Amino acid sequence: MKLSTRKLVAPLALPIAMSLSGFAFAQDLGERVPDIQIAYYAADMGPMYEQSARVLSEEWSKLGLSFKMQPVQFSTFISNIMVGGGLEDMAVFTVGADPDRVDPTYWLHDLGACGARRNGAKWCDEPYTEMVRKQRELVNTEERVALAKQAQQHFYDVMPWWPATNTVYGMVWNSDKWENVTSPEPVAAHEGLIDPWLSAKPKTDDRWFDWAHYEDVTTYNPMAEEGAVGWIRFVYDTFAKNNSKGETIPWAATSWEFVEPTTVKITLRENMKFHDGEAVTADDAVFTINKVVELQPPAMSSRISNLAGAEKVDDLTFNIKLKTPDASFITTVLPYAFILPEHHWANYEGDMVARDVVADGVVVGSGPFKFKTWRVNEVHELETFKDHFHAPEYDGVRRLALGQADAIRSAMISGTGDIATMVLPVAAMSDLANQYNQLEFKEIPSHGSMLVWLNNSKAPFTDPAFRKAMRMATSKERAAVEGWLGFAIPAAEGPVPRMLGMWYNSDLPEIAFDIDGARKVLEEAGYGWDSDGRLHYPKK
Amino acid sequence: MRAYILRRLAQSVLVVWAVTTIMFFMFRVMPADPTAMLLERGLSEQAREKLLQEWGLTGTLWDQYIAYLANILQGDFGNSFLYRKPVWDVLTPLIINTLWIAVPGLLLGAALGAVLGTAVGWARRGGKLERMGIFLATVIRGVPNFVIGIALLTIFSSTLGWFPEFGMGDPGDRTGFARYFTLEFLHHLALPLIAVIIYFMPENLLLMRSGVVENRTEDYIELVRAKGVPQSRVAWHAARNSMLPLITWLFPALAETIAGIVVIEIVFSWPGVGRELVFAVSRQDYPLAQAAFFLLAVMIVLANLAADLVYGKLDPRVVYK
Amino acid sequence: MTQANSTNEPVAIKGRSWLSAVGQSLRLVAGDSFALAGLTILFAFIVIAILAPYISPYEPFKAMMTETGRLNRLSPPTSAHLLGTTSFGNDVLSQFLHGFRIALLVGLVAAVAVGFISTVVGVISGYFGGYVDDILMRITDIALSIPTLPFAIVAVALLGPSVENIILVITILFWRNGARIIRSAVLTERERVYVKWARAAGASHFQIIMRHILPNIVRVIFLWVTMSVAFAVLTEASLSFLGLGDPTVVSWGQMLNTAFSSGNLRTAWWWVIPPSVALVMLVSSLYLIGRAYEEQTNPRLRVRK
Amino acid sequence: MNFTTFEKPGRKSTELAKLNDRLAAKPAAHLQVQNLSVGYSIARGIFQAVDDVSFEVKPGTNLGLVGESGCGKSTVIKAIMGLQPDGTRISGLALLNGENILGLSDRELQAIRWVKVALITQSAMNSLDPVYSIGDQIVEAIRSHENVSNATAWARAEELFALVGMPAARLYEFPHQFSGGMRQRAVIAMALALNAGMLLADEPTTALDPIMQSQIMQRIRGIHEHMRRSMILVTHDIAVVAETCENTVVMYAGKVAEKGPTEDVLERPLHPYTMGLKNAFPRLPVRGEPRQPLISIPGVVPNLFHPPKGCRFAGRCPFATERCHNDPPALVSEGMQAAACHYIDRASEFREAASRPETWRRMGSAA
Repeated sequence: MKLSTRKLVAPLALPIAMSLSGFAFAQDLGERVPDIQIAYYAADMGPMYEQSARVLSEEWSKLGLSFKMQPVQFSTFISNIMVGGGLEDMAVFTVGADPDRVDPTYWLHDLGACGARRNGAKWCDEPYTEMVRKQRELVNTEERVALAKQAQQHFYDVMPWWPATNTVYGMVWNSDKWENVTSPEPVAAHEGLIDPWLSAKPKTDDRWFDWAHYEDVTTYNPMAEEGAVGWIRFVYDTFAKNNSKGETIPWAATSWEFVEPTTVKITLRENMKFHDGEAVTADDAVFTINKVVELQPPAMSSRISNLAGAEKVDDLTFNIKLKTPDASFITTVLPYAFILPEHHWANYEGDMVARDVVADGVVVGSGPFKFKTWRVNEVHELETFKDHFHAPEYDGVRRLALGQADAIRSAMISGTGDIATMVLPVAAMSDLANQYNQLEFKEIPSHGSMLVWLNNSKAPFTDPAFRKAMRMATSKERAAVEGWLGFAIPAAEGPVPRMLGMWYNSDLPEIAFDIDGARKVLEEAGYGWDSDGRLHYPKK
Repeated sequence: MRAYILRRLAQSVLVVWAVTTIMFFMFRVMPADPTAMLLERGLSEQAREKLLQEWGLTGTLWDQYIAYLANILQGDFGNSFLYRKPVWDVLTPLIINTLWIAVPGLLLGAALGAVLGTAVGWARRGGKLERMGIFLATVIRGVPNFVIGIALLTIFSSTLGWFPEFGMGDPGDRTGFARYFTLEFLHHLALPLIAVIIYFMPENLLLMRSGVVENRTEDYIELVRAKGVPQSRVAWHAARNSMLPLITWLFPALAETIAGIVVIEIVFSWPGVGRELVFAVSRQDYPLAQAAFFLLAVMIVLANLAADLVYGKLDPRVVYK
Repeated sequence: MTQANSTNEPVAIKGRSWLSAVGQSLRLVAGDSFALAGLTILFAFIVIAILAPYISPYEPFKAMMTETGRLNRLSPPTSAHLLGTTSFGNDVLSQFLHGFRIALLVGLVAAVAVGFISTVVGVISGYFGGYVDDILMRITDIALSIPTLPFAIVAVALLGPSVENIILVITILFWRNGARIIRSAVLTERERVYVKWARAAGASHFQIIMRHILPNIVRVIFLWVTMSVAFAVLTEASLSFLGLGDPTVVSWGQMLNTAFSSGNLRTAWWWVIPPSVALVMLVSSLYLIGRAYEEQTNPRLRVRK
Repeated sequence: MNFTTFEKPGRKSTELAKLNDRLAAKPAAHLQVQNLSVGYSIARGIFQAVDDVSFEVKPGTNLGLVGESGCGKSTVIKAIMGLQPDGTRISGLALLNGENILGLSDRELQAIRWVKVALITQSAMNSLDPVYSIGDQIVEAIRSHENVSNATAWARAEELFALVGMPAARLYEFPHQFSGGMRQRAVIAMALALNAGMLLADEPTTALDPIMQSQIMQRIRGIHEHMRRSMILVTHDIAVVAETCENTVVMYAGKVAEKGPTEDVLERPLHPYTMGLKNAFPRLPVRGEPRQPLISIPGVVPNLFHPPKGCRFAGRCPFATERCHNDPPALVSEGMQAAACHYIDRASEFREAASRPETWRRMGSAA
């Protein structure tokens, strides 16, 4: 009983091969192109990856290729394939719509530069790497945009890998009870954002905003926190926030400017208070930044690596020193870095990164919410901090750790939950809103992308013609519709998502889905097909 | 007696050590990387090294193992990678939550199974009650526990709306031990508890029934009948004797079922230790998963020990050697 | 049974034929109406499993499109899709039918493996006794202290979710109970007079095991294998339901997991009921067979005649 | 040792005295079994274990019920106690003091069992519940029928133990701590608990060694003489019957072969089976006469699925004729005695022949 679905050899391949190009005799050709492994996120990340990989490979197999499906658990995928260099042949996977990825550096540099940690496609192109390093240092936006676009063009010409779709997130909420639930597009509705969290307004006396979610928050110590924007950014203010237009707007800081390429002068908002009533001053900000630089908490390493320290200017102003010029600092670090109350931390003698702030009773920030209760794996409650400059118009927010989609759905129907943003598949959210009057659904198109990676250091992927053919045979449309149930958008060309607005190079010509064209490309490059319709390398 | 208990205890310690060792190496050879989540967010190589060191994941496997054992002997199971605090601090409330559905569920399941099993075992051989009893028990035994959970939720929550659909309580600020004694808690407890009972009962019923059937033809039952005591009393004698083999099965089964309750916890969104174990495994939180696993294994070992001792209490014929 | 007991002579000399032992087992089971129902269901399931690729109307993972070119999601049963479609637009009937294969594949292969290992360990331990027995039984003790489902979860997460690994994990988990049971059966057989005669007559250990011990414990092995099929099916279903199933194939547990994780569990009844009912039918029918068999072979449980 | 009564004088002991008085006032029972048939119905047909058996136990007398194993003796006892398994077909009457007790439900039997009819079971080895102390089991019997305190019932149990010659302290022990003989005595003590008018002793000594057997039988005889209860003693040991019972019923293959006063039946058996049985048991040699050889009856009891159509003993009877094989003999009375044999008139001739071993041996080789 061999499992037939494991190998996807499209039965269509043969007749197409026969009719289009006839088939060459084996002696005219090289070796058969071996089976290709497709790694993708296993079902623990949801069935979209499986479905997408299946749909995409179904089309690719029309080029005479055979595929082996290789589901990989998320963590294994990340450690082995994304940063571990363990990509065998191909991978179909997604990268999330984190708020700081509105900056092009992640897309251009982190995923593509020589030696970048997340360059799992093993592509190394020196001139390109030079360009993407440089763009990051250009504090002048115009210059930076121009260089970023140039890099995109270069990338497009080489085509080492490509995005297939952009993810559409969604949120569903109880519109009987809540209004002004705004979309955080193009960022997924991560907690800690203004939209929809802080803008939501209650329509009834139930003034607690219940978020029906999957898992627990694991810590209230921001130095130990893993997420980019996590829940605890509700408690601890950041200097800036990214809004739904992709702009970085003032938050705890009212203004910032590069006084030098490596020095940013930051002015704090006036009259801010911590939850215990103490005033927020530049001392607290400077203390926090210097502490972070000193301790180098591993969880924060990606964003603080370029920080050199901070120094106070006056009560509300201070300078942040960078190690190297970094234009992405504004979008990636300011909405991330937080302010700790110096008076609760300065005298702490233990390991600050490991401090159990809940047990110590020092979950004290200056954010729009105050910590109230945490029942492990069950519920978190944050109370509105009325003195905050952007306090929401309701009394508090709850995060229900329900652990499974079905319960999230039930919570939304029964009214226990007011909003659901993730975990529940977007299609299911949309279905829910169609079925229940009190529920409203909003799509959140994002820059999160499903990428098709090729092992650029291994044949046949070393051959530009082969890559081109694979690109042409990539059915973005099918992946979006069948893999993502329509809740994805076929991605544009180049590494940078279209949603990044000005950073996106819209001049790159769209490559249409074209199997016949792809076969022609292969044929012209000397490839051929045997009598079984299998693709063979050109004869050497 | 004392020598026997000591010997059994020594054996138990050996078994626990072996299981701990197996688990340790299993988690260490996992291909997954506990830093993966951070890596995706751009954890630097030095920071990763630092983290691994902090988590006791550097050095040779053997060194790690020795350190791990030494810590366990001091009752230190390490800090949860994710929660950043001692695993027991994380697990303790979850264990209590699990016990809330497990203990009453299993006890009621066992009691109900014993009573119904006696009834079916005492029914006329080949009669309707016996046949229906056996058939239903066998079929219910074949229902996977998540199907039980889904069915209960669909019928009693979604359709009839009698019980809440998830969780252990309404969202709110009730914390501490007092919350366990609220009507709201009991309301939430009902369905998962029923699920555990339904899950655990049939096997008890069938075992009890076999025991009663075996015992009812024994000579002593005839004498009890001849004494003219009420039928229920006669059945009690058969049941009382059938309980002996049931006990040896029951205790390990209790422990095993507690371990199996993870599925029920997930279906009902019950914040228990089993659900946390699944989360911990999927998030590579080794210390947490290892401690949860250790706990379950110890429970099974202790249950076996308890079964031995209780058997001795119930059966006057047993002499400990 | 009575015949076998009353003619001790030939048994002592020839031992029992395997075939007759197995045949007798089957006859015993067929005598019970519940077990007969169980066997019928099992047989029907096997037939469906074999025919699944031929009778399922679509490829199990093929996305169904509507005439307007949209994905045909969550359609209730129609004439084109007798059991409706999933939230991914897959045909439920086709997935359901393919599920028979996986359930039986996992169940049967794992059970045979479990039966083999349990028998080897149980026979060696019970027959030879002494240190071998001690060591094997301590190993069994240790194995018995491993919590089943948590171990399966960890092990599958470790090895990766594939049908082969799931079978392997199930085998690792269930040999232990079987070894215990078979060992005690062997202990009883070992003390029989004809075994002692055979030994006195110079038969080798291997001969004694093959001719005298094994045929007489076939019923115990048979029972354990039957139950193991049920355990294996249940374990696979639980793992798949937890999202640890092999994503490249369709199993019932996985169908339920997809329904569960997409939040359609309580609405898409056409998607949820078939795999649930099939699981219950398969496992229950195995239990019915096992129970009847136990009842027929345990003289104390038989209806007194 | 009798500390229960010693510790708690006063109310408890008066309760005990009252109980004892109440029980002592019970008369011995009169049992008439008429046309009792017991059949087990199973897939292959009906297994007629007991077929048309009648006998009578007069108050205060002791009836011996003898025969080989499988002759239906125990079935008769079980039928009287209502202990037959499910699906048993019973017909006939068992009149206890004139009231029929056959076919009563368990509930109805509650008023009869142990109150009026008590049982001394066959295998004392297994007939005590292993998980209760002996005392508890006796107390259970008493308190199920008499509304007395636990202490009183226990005190009564101590008295009963004294009666069977066991120290009261052993009431606290469990069956597995007793030897076979002690268990049997405990069972006897239990049977006496309510001083039932009718005692049914079902092979009370079978499982014991000969010395213990005679001790137990002596104990039973003593108790019988002392308490004058009516009693049926089931045994395959004809010597026991001779020593113990006023009347004897010999059963063969589910039917009464012969019955009558023990002396008559054993001295002048009318049925060849009785003669054969007599031969099969050792007797003390009578001075002056040649030592009697032990002669066993060749063959086995016929399969009761297919009982022979004539006399059931015909197949093993050295005197059987064509008629014996074809016509079932009726029970024919001769004085106090009765036997189911066509040739009662030739009984003395048979007795003569039956005492010679070759008579049976010839039979054995013929079979």
